[in-house]
Amino acid sequence: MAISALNKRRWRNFKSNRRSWYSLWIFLILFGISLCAEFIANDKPILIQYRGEYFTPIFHFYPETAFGGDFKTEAIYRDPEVKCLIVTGGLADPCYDDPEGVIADAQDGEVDGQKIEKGWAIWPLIPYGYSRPVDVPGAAPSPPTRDNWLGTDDTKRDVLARVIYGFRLSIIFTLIVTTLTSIVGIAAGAVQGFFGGWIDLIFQRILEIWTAIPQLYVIIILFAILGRSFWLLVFVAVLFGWPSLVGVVRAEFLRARNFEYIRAARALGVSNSRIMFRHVLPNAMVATLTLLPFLVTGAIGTLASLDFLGFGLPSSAPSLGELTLQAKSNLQAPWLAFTAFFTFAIMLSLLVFIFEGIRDAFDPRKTFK
Amino acid sequence: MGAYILRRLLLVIPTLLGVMIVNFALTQFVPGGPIEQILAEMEGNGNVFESISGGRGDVGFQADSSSDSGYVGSRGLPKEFIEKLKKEFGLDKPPLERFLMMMWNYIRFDFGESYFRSVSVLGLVAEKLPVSITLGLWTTLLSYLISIPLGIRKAVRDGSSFDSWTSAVLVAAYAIPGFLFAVLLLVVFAGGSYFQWFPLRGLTSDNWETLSWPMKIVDYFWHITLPVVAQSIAGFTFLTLLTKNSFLDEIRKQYVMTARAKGLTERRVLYGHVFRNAMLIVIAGFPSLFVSVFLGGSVIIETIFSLDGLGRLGYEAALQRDYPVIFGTLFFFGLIGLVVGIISDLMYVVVDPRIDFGTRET
Amino acid sequence: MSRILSVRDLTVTFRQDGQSTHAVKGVSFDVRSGETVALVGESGSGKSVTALSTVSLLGDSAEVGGSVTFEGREMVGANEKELRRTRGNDISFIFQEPMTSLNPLHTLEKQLAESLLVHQGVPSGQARGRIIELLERVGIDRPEDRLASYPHQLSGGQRQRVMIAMALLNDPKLLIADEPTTALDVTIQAQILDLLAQLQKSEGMSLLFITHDLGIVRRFADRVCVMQHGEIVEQGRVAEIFDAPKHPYTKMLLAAESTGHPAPVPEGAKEILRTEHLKIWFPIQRGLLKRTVGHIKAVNDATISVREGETLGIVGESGSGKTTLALAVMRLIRSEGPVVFLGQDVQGWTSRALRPLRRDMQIVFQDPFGSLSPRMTCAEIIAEGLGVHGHDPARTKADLVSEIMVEVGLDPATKDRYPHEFSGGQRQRIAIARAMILRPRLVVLDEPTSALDMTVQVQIVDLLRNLQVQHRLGYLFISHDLKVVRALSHKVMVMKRGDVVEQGEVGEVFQNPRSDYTRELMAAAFLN
Amino acid sequence: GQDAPAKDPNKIIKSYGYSTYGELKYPADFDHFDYVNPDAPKGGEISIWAQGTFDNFNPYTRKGRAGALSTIGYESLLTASSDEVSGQYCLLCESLEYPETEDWVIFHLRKDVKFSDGTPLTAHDVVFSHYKLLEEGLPSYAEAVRALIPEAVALDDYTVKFIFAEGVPRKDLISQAGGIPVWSKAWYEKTGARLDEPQMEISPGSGPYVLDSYEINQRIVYKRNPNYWGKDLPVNKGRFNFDKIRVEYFADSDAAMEGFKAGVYTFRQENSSLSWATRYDFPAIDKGWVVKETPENGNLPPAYGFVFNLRREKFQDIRVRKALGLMFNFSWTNDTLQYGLFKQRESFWQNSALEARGVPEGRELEILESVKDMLEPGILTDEAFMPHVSDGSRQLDRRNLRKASRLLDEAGWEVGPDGMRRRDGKTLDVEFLSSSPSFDRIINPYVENLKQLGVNAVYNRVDPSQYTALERDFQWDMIYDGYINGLEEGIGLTQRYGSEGLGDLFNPAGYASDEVDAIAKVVVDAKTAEEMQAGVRAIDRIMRAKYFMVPTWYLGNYWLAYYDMYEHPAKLPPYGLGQLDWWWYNADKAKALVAAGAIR
Ligand SMILES: Nc1ncnc2c1ncn2[C@@H]1O[C@H](COP(=O)(O)OP(=O)(O)OP(=O)(O)O)[C@@H](O)[C@H]1O
Ligand SMILES: Nc1ncnc2c1ncn2[C@@H]1O[C@H](COP(=O)(O)OP(=O)(O)OP(=O)(O)O)[C@@H](O)[C@H]1O
Ligand SMILES: [Mg+2]
Ligand SMILES: [Mg+2]
Repeated sequence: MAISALNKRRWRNFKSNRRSWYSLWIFLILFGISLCAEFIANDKPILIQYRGEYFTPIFHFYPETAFGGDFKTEAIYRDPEVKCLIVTGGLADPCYDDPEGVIADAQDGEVDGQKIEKGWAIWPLIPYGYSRPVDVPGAAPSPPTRDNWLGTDDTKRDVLARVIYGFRLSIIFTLIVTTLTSIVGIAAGAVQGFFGGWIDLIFQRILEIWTAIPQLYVIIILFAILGRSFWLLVFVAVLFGWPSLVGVVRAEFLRARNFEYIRAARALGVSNSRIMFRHVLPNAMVATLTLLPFLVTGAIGTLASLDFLGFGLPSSAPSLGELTLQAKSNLQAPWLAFTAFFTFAIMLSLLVFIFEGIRDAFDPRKTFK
Repeated sequence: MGAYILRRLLLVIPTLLGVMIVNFALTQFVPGGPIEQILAEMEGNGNVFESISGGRGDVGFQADSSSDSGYVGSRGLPKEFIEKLKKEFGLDKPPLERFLMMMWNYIRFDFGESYFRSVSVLGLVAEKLPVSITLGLWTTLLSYLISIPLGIRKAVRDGSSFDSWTSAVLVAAYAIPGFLFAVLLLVVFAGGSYFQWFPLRGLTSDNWETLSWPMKIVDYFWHITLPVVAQSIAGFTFLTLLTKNSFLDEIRKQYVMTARAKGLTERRVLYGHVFRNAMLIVIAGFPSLFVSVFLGGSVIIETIFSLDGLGRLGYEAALQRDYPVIFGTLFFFGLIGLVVGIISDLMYVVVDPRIDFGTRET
Repeated sequence: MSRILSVRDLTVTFRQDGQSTHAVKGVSFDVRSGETVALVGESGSGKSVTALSTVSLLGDSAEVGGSVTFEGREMVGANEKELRRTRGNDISFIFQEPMTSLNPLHTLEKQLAESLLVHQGVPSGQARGRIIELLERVGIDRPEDRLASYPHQLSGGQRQRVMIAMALLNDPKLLIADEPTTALDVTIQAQILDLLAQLQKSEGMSLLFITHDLGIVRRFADRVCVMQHGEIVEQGRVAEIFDAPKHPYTKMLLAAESTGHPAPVPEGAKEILRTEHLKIWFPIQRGLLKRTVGHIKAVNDATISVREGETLGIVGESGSGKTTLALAVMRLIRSEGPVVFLGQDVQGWTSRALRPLRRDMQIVFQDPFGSLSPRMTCAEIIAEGLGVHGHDPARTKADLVSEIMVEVGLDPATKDRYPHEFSGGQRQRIAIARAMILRPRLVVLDEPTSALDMTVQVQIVDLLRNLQVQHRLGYLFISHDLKVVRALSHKVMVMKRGDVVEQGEVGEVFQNPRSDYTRELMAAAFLN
Repeated sequence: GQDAPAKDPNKIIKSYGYSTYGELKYPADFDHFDYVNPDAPKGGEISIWAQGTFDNFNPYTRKGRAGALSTIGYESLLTASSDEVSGQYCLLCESLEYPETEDWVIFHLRKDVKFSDGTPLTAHDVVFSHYKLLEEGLPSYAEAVRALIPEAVALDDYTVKFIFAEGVPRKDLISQAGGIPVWSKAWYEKTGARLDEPQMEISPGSGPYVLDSYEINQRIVYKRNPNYWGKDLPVNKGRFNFDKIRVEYFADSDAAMEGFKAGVYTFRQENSSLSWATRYDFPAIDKGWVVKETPENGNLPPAYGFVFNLRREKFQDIRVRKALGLMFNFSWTNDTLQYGLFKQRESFWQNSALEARGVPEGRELEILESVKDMLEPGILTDEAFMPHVSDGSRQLDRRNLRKASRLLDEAGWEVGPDGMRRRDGKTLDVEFLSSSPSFDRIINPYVENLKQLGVNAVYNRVDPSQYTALERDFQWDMIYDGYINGLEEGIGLTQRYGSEGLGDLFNPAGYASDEVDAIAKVVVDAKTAEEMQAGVRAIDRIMRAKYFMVPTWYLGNYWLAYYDMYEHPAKLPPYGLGQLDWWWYNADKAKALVAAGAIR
C-alpha cells in the first residue's frame, strides 16, 4: 500500500522531532530485547554441546539423564553438578563429589589423566531466570554485585532478570489492553457523541452501570473459577478499561459535530463512520492522544497495583508491581526502589515523547522547519 | 433542553436500579463472604490491609498464656454462631427477597449498618469525609493550580528548552510509584533517621483545640503537607500535558489571531479566549472531579499516613465483604455520581453553547 | 500628510515541511494619515499576508523580512508589549474570513466589550451603549437582541459586520480591512463604506483596504497597489492607474468582468429541485435550561424550483435567510415543507437514505475555511467525494484532482497543503473544486466568488457555465454580486428578512424590479 | 492408663490459689513474685504501637475494632504468675474452696476491693459479669463457657459460687471461673450498655489502670489509678510501675517503624526477621538511645509448618508427604530469607518437657506400649523423628532431591517425558493457599523446588475472606498453618488431634488416629504433671513420625528495641515479658534522653 502524501508528511514531521524519533527507537529496541528475554536472561543455556550432540534447553525439555545425570526430571543447568556433567561428557561420579574441581580439571580435556569428551554450554548474558532464587551467598535482598547487576529481591531472585521479563510482560499486557480499550473506547465515545439522542442517552446509562461494577470482585470471581492467569487479567483490564476514554471522546465529538466541515462532509454524502473517523476524530483527538501514553502506563500501573494488592499475576510472575511492593517493604534495599522507579520512568518518558511526536505530526499548524 | 434534563433525571432511577442489580448479582458469586471474614478475623487472619501496610511478620503467634484453658472455643466456632450471624446479616433469606428489602430501605435513604461496626453507613462515610475532603481538595487544588498555568506556558513555549525540562520532570514525577514516594517522604521528612520536619500521622495535632485560629491553620497545613504532596505528585503530569496539547490545538486558530489583533494581553488571550475553547473536557469534567475529590481516596496514601478516609473504607469494605457499606455507598455515591453526570453534561453546554445532545438526523 | 504606515522591502516566506513558499517578495508602499490605500490583486498574491505582517500576526511558520514602520516605530520584530499597544488601539484589523474570526464561545457583547475594556478601560456594563450604537451603524437591526448571540447564530454578513464594529470601537488610527464587505449585500456595503468614509473624515483614520471589488476601489480609495505573485506590480493614485494601467496584469484585471448570459435552459429540462412553502425557524433559547422564548424566522415561505441546466440566483439582504434556505435544500438543517429532489420528496429521509443522492446534490459553503477539515490536505478534501461515490475507473483520483485544481485556477503542486496554508480565495476554490469534481446534478453555491479577484472570478464563472452546458447542471446560486448573478442565472429570487419578495426571470427582475427592496438593490449595485 | 483413686466429693480443699496439678510455686504468705523487683520505682511512661485504628473500647464484641489494652482495667478473681505453667493466685478473692472432685468452686472475696469509680466490688458484680458474658459475650466463647460453667450464685455479698456442668473434664474449670473479668453491675444497669455492642466508654474496673485519654486514629493513654485498692497485695508488689501506658496507632508498619525511630513511642517488639535484621540500624541506636534486647521466651512456640491436607487422596501416602517435605530447604530459607534468626522446629511441643526426645522410655514407653498394636513399627524403638537437614548454601539440595525422587518413584509417581510426575495419567498437583503476602517469599522458592521435582506445584494467594471460605471447605492442598499447643494439655488435645475434631479447624491437616485418641484419654485423665507430660510426649512422637506437616521454624526469644530508660529485673520469668507490668522507668536515663533530643 502506498503511503499517502499526507502520511509521508506526518512521518517526516515525526522524524524531525528528534526526541520522539529517538524515543521510538529506544522503545522498539528495548521492547525487541525484552521480546527475546529468554536468550538474555535465563537459567538455562542457549546451546549445549554434549558428547558431540547439540542441545537447546530453552526450547526443549531434557532430563538430567540426557547428560549422564540421574534425574529424570529436568536438568538443573545452573547446578555445578550438571555443568560438570556437560563439560566432562557425563562423568557422573566425580562430578557429584567435587563438581567445581572437576570442571577446572576438565579444561585441558582430561580428568584425572583420562581423556573425556569435552562439552560446553553457551549461557545467556544474564544467567538467571526470573522465578528461581539465585545461589549466591548472602541474605536476600542482596545489593548489586558483579553477578547480580541490580541485586536480588527479597526472594533472592535476580532483579535484572525480573525487570527484563517484567518489562516484556507489562508492555505486552499494556499494548494489548490499550489497543483494545482504546479501539472500543473511542468507538463507543464516538458513536455516543456523534449520534447523540437516544443512542447517547441509553448508552451512557449502560456505561454508568458498567463502571459501577467493582473490578476487584470480578477479578476475585474469575480467578476463583478460572485460576490466575495473564490472559484473564488482560480480559478484565479490557473489560473495565475502555470506559475511561469514552467520556472524553464523547465530549470532543459532541463539540466537533457542530463544526462547519462536518456539515460539509455530510453534504458530500460521506458516511457517518467515515465522518467520525476521518473528520471528527483527527480533530478531536487531543485529549485522546494525550491520554494514550497514560493509558499505556496506566494499564501497567493497574497490573502493578493489582499485583500489589495481591489480585494480580501469580506472585512468582515477574511483575513490576511486585517489585515496587518489595521496594516499599524493603526500604533498606534502595536498589529495588531505584530499579522500579527507573523502569517506570524510562517506560513512561519514552511513551510520552513518542505520543508527543505523534500529536505534533498530526498538528497541521505545527511548524517543522 | 428542559425535556432532556427531565429525561436524564428520570433515567437516573433505572440506572441506579441497574447498578444495584448488577452488583448485587455479582456479589452472589464472590467467594468468601462477610461471615468468612468474621471468622478470619476471629482466627487472627482478618487484616485486609496486610498487603498494603505489612506488619504480619514471620515470627508466628506466640502463645502468652501457656495453658490450654484460654482456647476453649476460641477457634471452634459453633455452627449456631454462624447461623446466628447469617440471620443477623439477613443472609438466610433468598437473594431476591434480600435485594428487594434493601432497595426498599434505600428508597427511604436507610442504608443500614456496617456488618462490622454498629455504625450506619452514612455515619461511616461522614466519619471518613474530613480526611478524604482534605486530601482530595488540596491535591486537586494543587494540581490544577500548577498544571494549568504550566501546561499553558509549555504550549506557548512549545519546543523550547523550558518545555523539554519540565516534561522530563513531570514524567519523572509521574513515574514514581505514589506509595513509594509517600514512604520516602515519610522516612526522610517525618521519620527518625533524617529530618523530622513533619508529623507522621493525622490531620491535626493533639492540642489543636487549644490553638489560636492562625495556628490551627498552620497546624493543619503542616500535617497535610506530606500526604498531599505524595498524593498529587502523579496528578500533575496528565493535566499539564492535556492542557498543553489542548492549547496547542487552539492557539493558532483564527479567532486567537483576532484576539491578538485586538491588542489583548497574552494572558487575556490565553485565559480569556483560548482556555474555554481548549479546555472543554477539563472544565466540564470539573463537577464530577469535584465530587470524586470528596468521595474518592487512596488506600495506600491513607494507610501510610495513618489517615482514615474513604479510600480505606472502600477497600476495607470490599475485602471484608461488608455488603451494607458496599451497597450503601454504591447507591449513595452512585446517585450523586449520576446527578453530577447530568450537571457535567450541562456544563458542556455552558462552556460551548453549540453543543446539544440531540440526534443529528435532520 | 504624514506617513503613518510604511512598508519597505517586505518579504514573507513560509517554511514548512522542508519547502518554502515565498508569499511576499519585496513589497514596499506607504499609507499616509487620513488616506485610503487599496490593495488589489490576484487571489493568492500575498495581500492578506502583507496586511497581517504589519502587526506581526503571522504564524510561526512565516519568516518576515524587510521593515514595517507604524508612526516611525518598527513593527517587524517588535516586542510583544509594543505590538499589543499598537494592535487594536492604533491599528485595527478586519480579517478576511469573518466566519472563523470570532471566538465561537463568547457572545457578541463579550467580544465587543473586551476591546473597549482593554484599551479604554471601559467596564463591560458601560460599554453597552457604545456597542449598540456601533452595531446599528453597521446595519445590524435590533442589535440589543443580538448582543447575547453567539457567532454561529449569525449569518455570514452579520458576522462580518460584527468584525467591522469591533475594529472601529477604539477609533483606530489605521484600519486594515481585508475584504470587509464580501459577504454584504450592496446596500449594506454602501452603508458600511459611508460609515468608513465618515470616520475617516471625522477621526482622520487611515485605511488599508484589500478588496477585489474594483468599483469600490475606484469610488473609495485614494491610492491603489496592485499585487501579483507576491509583488506589487504597480501602484499609484487610483485615477491614474484605472485610467492608464501600465502593467499587463493591471490591464487584465481592470478589463475582467463577468459578463454575458448563461446558455438557455434546454428544452424539456426536467425539474431537479422543488421546495414548497419551505419554512425554517430557529428557536431563541434563554437560560441554562434553554427555554425557547421565541423564534428567529430565517425562512418563512420559500417555494423554489430548479430545472436541469438552469440557475436560480438568490439575492437579498444579508441575514435574509439565503444560507439557511440553501442548507435546508441540502437537508443539512431541519426545515418544514417538502423538498423534492429528482422527483422524490426527501424531507424526513434519514441521512443514510439520502447518502446516495448526495452525489447529485452538492454545496459550496459560504465559509470555505470552516468547511474544510483542518487536518486533511487539499487533495484529500477534493478527492473525498470520489472516495465516497466512486469515479470513472479509467482515471486515477490524483489525475481527477489535478485536473479540477487547474480548472479552478489552483496550482496542483499545492495539493498536499493543509487548508490554512492557502489564501482565502484559494480556499474558496478548493471548496468549489470539491463540489464540482463529482459532477453533481444540482449545486448550491453560497457566495462562491466573494473572495475571488476579477480575473479568477471570470474563470470560475466560465467554468460553471461550461459545466452547466456539458452536464446540464442545475445551480442554486447565492451571491451579493449582482453582476455575477446576472451572468450566471436564468431566474432570480430576492429575499428579505426570510421572505421571498420577488421571483422571476433574470431579465425581468433586473430590468423591472417590482418591489421597493429590489429596486433599491439594483440601484445600489449598478450605480457605477 | 492407671487406676486413680476415686475422688471424694466431700473433701473440701481451701486455698489461696489454684493450679491444675495442685502444686503452687509460692506459699500462702509469699511476699512478692520472684521475678519482680519489689522496690521498682513508680512513675514514667511506656509507649507501644498498635496497627490500624480503633473505634471503641469494648473488646467483647465482634463489631468494630476495640482499642488496644482495653481490658487493662479489669481484674478477675485469680491472677497468674509468669514463672509457673498454671499457678494462679487470689486477687479479688481472699481464698477459694472446692471439693476434690472440683464440681464447684467458692470464692471468698476481699472486702476492700473498689472499682475505679469508688464503688465496692461485690459477689453480685462477679455473678453479673459471668452471666453478662454468657449472654452477650462473643458467641464462640460464651457457648464454650456455658457448657462448662452454667451457673454462678452469690452466696452473700462477698461469697460467690460457680457450679460446674456434669460430665465435663474438671481440669481448667476453676481457672476458667477465676479468669472471668469482673465488671460493675451498677454501671451496666445504669447505662444499659451491652457487651455485644461497641461502646466508647470504658466501664469501671477494679484494676490498676484507667483510661486517661484517647484520640481516635492516633493514640490511647491509660494512667495508673492512684487509688488502686490492691497496690500493696503480694501478687501486685513490684508491678504496675508505669504511671502511663500509651498506645500509638499507625496504619502502616513502615510508618510505625519511622515513628519508633522518631521517638513517637518508645518500646517496640519486632515480629519480622527481615525487619529485625535490616531495619534496626538507625541513628538512635547508633547513639545508644535505643537498646536492642533479645530475652528468652519460655512460651511454647506454636507448631507451625506447611500442612498437608490429608483429606486428599494423594497425601495419604506418607512417601509423598515426605518427598514434598524434603523439598523445603529450611537452612536456605532461614539463612537467606530470615537472616539465620530462627531454629528449625522439630516437635509439636518444642523446647519443653512435652517434647519427645531420643528413644521412648519410662512412662512414655508404657503408654506407647499400651497401644502397641496400632503403632507403626519403629516408634517404640527408634529415636523420635527429626526433620530432614538441608544444605543451606544452595536453594535446592541435590541430596534431598534425590531422596525425594526416590520416594515419589516408589509411590508410583513416575516422571514422564516432559519431566512431570504422573500417576494414572494425572499430574501430582499441589496447590499452596495463603492469604498473607509476607509468606510469598517463603513459599515461592519452595514451589520452585517442587516443580524441579516434577510436581505440578502452584501458589495461590487470595484475600482473607476467600481464604477462610476455602480453608473451611478444605479446598487446598497445602497451607502454612499450625497447631497451637499448650504446656498443659487437656481436653483441647482431642479437639486438635482427636477423631472427634476431625472436621474441625483446630485440625487443619485432618489428622486423626486411634492411637492418638487412646493416648489423649490418658492425658486428659492425668492427675500429675508427669503423667500428662509423658502422654503428650508419646503423642508427639507418633505425630512427628506421621509427617502430616512440614515443620518450619520457631523463635525462642523476643526481639525488643526500646529507648534506654526502661529497666527490668535481671532474670525475666519464662512465661511473660511484662514490659507493661513489672518493668520500670528510670527517670534519670529518661531525662538524659530528653536532654539529648531523643524523645519529646
Ligand atoms: N501558512 C502558509 N503556508 C504556506 N503558504 C501560505 C500560507 N499562508 C498563505 N500561503 C500562501 O501565500 C500566498 C499569499 O496568500 P495571501 O493569503 O496573502 O493571499 P491573498 O492575496 O490574500 O489572496 P486572496 O485574495 O485569495 O485572499 C498564497 O499563495 C498562499 O497559498
Ligand atoms: N443557528 C442559528 N440560530 C439562530 N439563528 C440563526 C442561526 N443561523 C442563522 N440564524 C439567523 O437566521 C437569519 C438568516 O441567516 P442566514 O445565514 O440564512 O442569512 P444569509 O441570508 O445567508 O445572510 P448573509 O448574506 O449575511 O450570509 C439571520 O438573522 C441569522 O442570525
Ligand atoms: Mg486574502
Ligand atoms: Mg449567508
